[in-house]
Amino acid sequence: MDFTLTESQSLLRDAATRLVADHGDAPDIWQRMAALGLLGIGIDEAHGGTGGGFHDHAVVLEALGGGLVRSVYIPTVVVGAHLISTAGTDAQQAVLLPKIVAGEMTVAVANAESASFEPCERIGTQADRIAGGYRLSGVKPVVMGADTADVIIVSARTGGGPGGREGLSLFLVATDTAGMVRHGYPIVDGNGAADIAMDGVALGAETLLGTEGEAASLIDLATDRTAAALCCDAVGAMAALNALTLEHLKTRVQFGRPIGKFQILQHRMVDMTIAEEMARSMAVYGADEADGDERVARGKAVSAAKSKIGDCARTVGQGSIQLHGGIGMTDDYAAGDYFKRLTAFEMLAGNSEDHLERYAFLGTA
Amino acid sequence: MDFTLTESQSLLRDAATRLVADHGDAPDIWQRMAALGLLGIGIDEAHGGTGGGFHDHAVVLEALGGGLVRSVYIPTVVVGAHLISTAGTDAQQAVLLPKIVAGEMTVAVANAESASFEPCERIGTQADRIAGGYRLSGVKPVVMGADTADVIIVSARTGGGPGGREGLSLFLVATDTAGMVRHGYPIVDGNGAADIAMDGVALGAETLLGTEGEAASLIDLATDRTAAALCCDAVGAMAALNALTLEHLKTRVQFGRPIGKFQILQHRMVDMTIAEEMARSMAVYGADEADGDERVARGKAVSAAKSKIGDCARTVGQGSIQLHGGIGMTDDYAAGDYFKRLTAFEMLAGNSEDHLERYAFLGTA
Amino acid sequence: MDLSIPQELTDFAAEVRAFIRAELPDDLREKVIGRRFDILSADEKRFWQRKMVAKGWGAPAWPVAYGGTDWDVLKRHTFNEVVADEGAPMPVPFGQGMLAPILIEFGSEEQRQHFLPRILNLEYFFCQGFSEPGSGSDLASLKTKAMRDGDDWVVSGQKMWTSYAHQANMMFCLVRTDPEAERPQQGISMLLIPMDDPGITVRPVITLDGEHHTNEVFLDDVRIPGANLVGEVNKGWTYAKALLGYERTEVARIGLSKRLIKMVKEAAAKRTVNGVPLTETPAFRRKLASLEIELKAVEMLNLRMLSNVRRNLPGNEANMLKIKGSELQQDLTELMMEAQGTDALRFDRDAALDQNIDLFGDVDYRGDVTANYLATRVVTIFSGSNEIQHNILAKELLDL
Amino acid sequence: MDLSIPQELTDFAAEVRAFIRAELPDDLREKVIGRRFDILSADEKRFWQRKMVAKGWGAPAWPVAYGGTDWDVLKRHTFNEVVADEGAPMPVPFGQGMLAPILIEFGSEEQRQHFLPRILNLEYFFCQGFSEPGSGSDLASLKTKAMRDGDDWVVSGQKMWTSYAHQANMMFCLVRTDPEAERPQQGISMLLIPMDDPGITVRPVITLDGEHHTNEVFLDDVRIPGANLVGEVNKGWTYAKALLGYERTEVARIGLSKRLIKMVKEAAAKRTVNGVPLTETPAFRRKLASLEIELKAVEMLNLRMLSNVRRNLPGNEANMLKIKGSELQQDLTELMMEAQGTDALRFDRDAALDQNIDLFGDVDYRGDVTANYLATRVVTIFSGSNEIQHNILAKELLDL
Repeated sequence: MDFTLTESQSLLRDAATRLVADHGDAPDIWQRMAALGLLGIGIDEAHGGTGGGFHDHAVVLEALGGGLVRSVYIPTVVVGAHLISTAGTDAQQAVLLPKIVAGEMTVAVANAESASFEPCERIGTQADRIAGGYRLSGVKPVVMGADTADVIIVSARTGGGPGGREGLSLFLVATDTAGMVRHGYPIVDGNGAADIAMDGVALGAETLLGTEGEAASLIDLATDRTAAALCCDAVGAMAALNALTLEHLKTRVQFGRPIGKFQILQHRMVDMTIAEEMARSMAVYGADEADGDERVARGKAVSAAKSKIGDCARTVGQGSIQLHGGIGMTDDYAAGDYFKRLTAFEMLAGNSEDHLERYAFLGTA
Repeated sequence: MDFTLTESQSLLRDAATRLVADHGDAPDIWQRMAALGLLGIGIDEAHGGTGGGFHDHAVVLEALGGGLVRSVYIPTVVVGAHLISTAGTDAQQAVLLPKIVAGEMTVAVANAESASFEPCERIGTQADRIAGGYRLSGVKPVVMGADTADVIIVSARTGGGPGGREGLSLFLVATDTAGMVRHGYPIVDGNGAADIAMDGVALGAETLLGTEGEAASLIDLATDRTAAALCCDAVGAMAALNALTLEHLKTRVQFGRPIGKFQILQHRMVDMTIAEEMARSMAVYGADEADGDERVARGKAVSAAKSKIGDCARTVGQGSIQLHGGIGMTDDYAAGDYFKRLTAFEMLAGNSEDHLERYAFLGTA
Repeated sequence: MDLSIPQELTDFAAEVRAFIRAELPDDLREKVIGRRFDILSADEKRFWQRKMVAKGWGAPAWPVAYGGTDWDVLKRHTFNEVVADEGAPMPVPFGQGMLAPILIEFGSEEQRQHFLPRILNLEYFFCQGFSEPGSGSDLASLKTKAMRDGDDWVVSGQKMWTSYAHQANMMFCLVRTDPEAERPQQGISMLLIPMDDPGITVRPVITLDGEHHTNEVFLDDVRIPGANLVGEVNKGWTYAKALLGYERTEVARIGLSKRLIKMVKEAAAKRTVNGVPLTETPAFRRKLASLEIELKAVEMLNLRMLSNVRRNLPGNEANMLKIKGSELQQDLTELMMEAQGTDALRFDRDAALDQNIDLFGDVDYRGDVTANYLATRVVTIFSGSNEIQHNILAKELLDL
Repeated sequence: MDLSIPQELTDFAAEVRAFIRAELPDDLREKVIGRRFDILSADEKRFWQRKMVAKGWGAPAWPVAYGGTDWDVLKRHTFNEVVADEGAPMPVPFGQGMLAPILIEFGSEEQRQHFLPRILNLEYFFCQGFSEPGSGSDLASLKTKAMRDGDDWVVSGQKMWTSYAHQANMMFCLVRTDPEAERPQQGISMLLIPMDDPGITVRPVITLDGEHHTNEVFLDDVRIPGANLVGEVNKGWTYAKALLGYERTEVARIGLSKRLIKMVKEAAAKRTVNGVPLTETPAFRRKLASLEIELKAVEMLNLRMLSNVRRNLPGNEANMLKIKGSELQQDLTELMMEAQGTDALRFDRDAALDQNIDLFGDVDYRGDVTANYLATRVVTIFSGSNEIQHNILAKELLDL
């Protein structure tokens, strides 16, 4: 049992941190990530990737969160590429994965159909068989990265009844497919999302990802990987925000001394620091399980992490604005950007309450 | 709208406070309360009482809580006498009420049948009609004051099915009735309680209190009055405990100054003081509604009060032990006694969670 | 002890409610409800204020002689609660609630005659020049200086967090008039400054919600006639402290929280999770009940305070009400956000709302809830942060 | 990054568990589990300690040369966790965990030869004479004085919160040997004092749970041979600080919390509310899940710390673990109380349990949960209160 980074993870961290520090808000950050090989993490070397597991993603994600980088790393690399690698045909892998690695294609993953965190059983988007393929109809709101994605992995029912785990399938839908309607917008942290609507979109049979009707466990996997990845990003944001707040406490002078000399602010900063460390511990735990195959164990670990880190993010986010005072309320100061990122984190992929409930549902035994 | 005490309430408060200060732990405190007329509050003058409403009880209860007085004022005067006054026959009132006023008889009220806070619908104690009366069988755990009571008002089913509000009746059961088994013990705050068991206890028809089969609303009334009264007692205890803790902060010296000079302890003491004021506000609200007839409005007000004051009691109780440090952990110092009283408060007549749930059940519209 | 509400008060509340419903345009109401903080234009604010003046309700807390009312605190509280609950614009606080009482207590008769009527009808739209970049909680350290030049004052410096300076045409401003005073509090005066002076530059400060509520104000050799000094020179700190004591009875903002909780319920009633209405979902239902109870507790504390104020009893309840009232507003805006699920992630408010309704028909959410959550973080910071409120209570109430 | 648990460690945990189950008498186990704080008699403690010594597990953290083991921190952590989880008595901490490392690092060879074997087998049962009535958090202000008299020391003063002084036969004691020292920390020494000295009076202090865990100790001209001075004179503060640094890895008490959460689940499974099992009741189920997650978070933080310790990385995690671990214990004992409903009101523990079983047959509750809740309030107070832990973190970790 060893919590320290391997040598290659340390190198990865250094590279990602340097990239983010130098070019975190550059328009070509995605290409720079590709050039550094970051978009190949977890992808087989045969397809141009560099391999590696979730802990490698975690290192990159923490750097992205720490640098407030807006990207589609989670839907494209952590989730999309993983679904394609896990379930795709040889042809799908050979075509799509190299493009992802090269930064030439981004992917979104569209599962949820209401504004609430719900299990895959509730998916109602319909995929009817037609000659040579399928016809998709349904609506998916607030799909992360779907505003700019080239391909959206869409879940739909090819069979089975509402409420069941059977009959769910995944489709690789190019966003320029006729009939695919997207409405894109920024979410609170500046990342992009879109609502998508399909009313009888015709797809070829080759767009099916994985075995028809057996996508439920893939959808769970996508849910868990998204949540676990968000946790790592949030830890990066929390650490950076705590550093910023601590610096403020040491430099802001009121009543003739740095405000960090006031015990009440000291203790709050300590509590925020502890929250960061608790969050980091749980992010590691979630990341470690996110590669796992056992649905209940993985789901419990990820939901425990997402729930706990959501609470920690609230402690750090709200606390940092309070400790900053007025300056924390201004839009052109970074503390607010971190707070918004942590606010988005809490809402994305199920909030703390949702995951606490899911954890309890999966069993506290 | 006026929150100040009337002149007679002020006099009552002064008298009760003085009595408690001088004789709060005297063995004859009950007789002294009788002598002062406190046991006649809310009881009609025709039966020797002094009349008055719940706000008058509140004044006395706050003094009792503040002085850590162990008594059966709540089951006997606030609840028992009120039930007898409300539902008793002329004969029952004429016999029992003067004895209560005179301090010659104490009463307990036995409704709940599990260790949980449950509605009257779940009462299962059976009262079968027999010639000239009833035969009672059932068990009631942790009945406050039943260890020393002369009469226990026992709820039982004379009809109706399990889960219904119909068919519930109340009986005035003398504790020396053959077959009534009591096991008495102290609860955590030193007050007395008993488990009672009846296995075919024969009662005369004259023991029926109120109309046969129609006691549900009386049981609700007893529940609400008990909870509202406990709230007032708890506010008295909180105020006294806060005063004790504040005194400790001003006198205990560490690191060369009174510990009350440390900002972190100041703010915690402020939070405890605010909790006391919030609790006092809600206790007044609960008391004001406790005399009401409208079941839902009364239940919501009392449950809101009990839930909120339970949280406040936790803030004050746990906070005071922490601020006292080691001395707060010793059994012969009053802070611990107050903490135990507040701990008992939280468990008696439904805890904060129970009442939050009841409040939500009664409707947040 | 008598908690019943007099029939007269109930009737009065109904009268206020009916008036507002009859007179308040829908678009104003929607703006007030939607944005939490007043982002009405100056003209819209004047429009409504003059409606209220015409009704005799323009400045209820003022003496009748200046256009106020003879209502007691409970009646004023009732009025404010209905105004907030109905989504009517609250009066601009700076002139009416802060400066005017100072002028009434400490100003010259000439100042009262000149300023009060113009404050009442918002001809003078005041903003408050107190905070500076280096002087937030520690206000007494302010550096903006005013030098005597004949009868005039010449003011230079920088003010910060000057809410609505971009709408205001006047500012009451704390300035340092005696840098040599023994204690910093003793060298401060209060001046009334026209905002159209060429030496004044107002720079917008955009807050987390993306809105323009507040500003930096730069003063560069702004010349002010001596008649614009409030009260006596170097007594500004006394006035600033007095100012903070006015209308403390409304600090909990009960009416606003009542409106917020209604909005939460409406939003929650429209949403289902796993087929169960959000209002029946255990965790949400519990939080909602808990905040409703909290609101009741703050309200009862507020009413107890009003009862004490009417009887001139002392009390530090205002500091408690600031703490608990502001925390409650934050909790409610957070629960409102939670009630919207992932829809609350959207941040292009008006646009998203319109387009989504087109696209899906059945999407129904408020596009402003997250902005309001973010904006409401300020309520535990401004008007004396909650930490400062704790310090005051520790010192004044507990004598620690 | 490799969080997998080596098979060797899993096997070792199973071995420890099997040994305890085979050797630990039921009545000892029940006492440990029931009372939360160790109220075993001194003889019972000796009995179990000697069992462990015979097995080679008597003092795992000690060097092998003195009867310890070569286990790394992770293996020791695993061992401690199983011991706690199985309800086996933990070693008496004062001699083994606190004094012994001081003697090993700072003591004379003679002291090591004499004391360590006797500490190991509990022939010497040490208690800790640190706190005084006026010196709690501010330990350096202690007043108990030791005067030189030839080779001896003569000690007078009063110690407070001396846990198990009534069972101990030795005390390691901080005393003031130089009242003139520039800083109070510089005038303190550590002495080893036999408790059977006629100048020593032990007075019980009964705590909120009604139990006798701790004491006041009065020292009246107690004469101690010079050989009983630990290390150098006036260096006691250095040793006291070093002592607080030993075995900080176990401060979170993960094993204990794991046992507590099991007890909560067992109790909750037996109770129904309105016909619904308590474990399915939304509010309770949520709290239980929340504390289980909190336990996991504290455990992961603890394991991360162990990983760092093995690599000699720095860290203030011990202070964090003290704060979070103690809060968790309090939350768990509180939830345990809640799980018992009104049965937790009963406070005549053994009696109530027996008689109720006679009376009703189906009553099933633990009579000790409320006492444990009360007693557990101390864990955020002792060993450096959580406020002090925050101060340390603010200073040492955050440099505030």
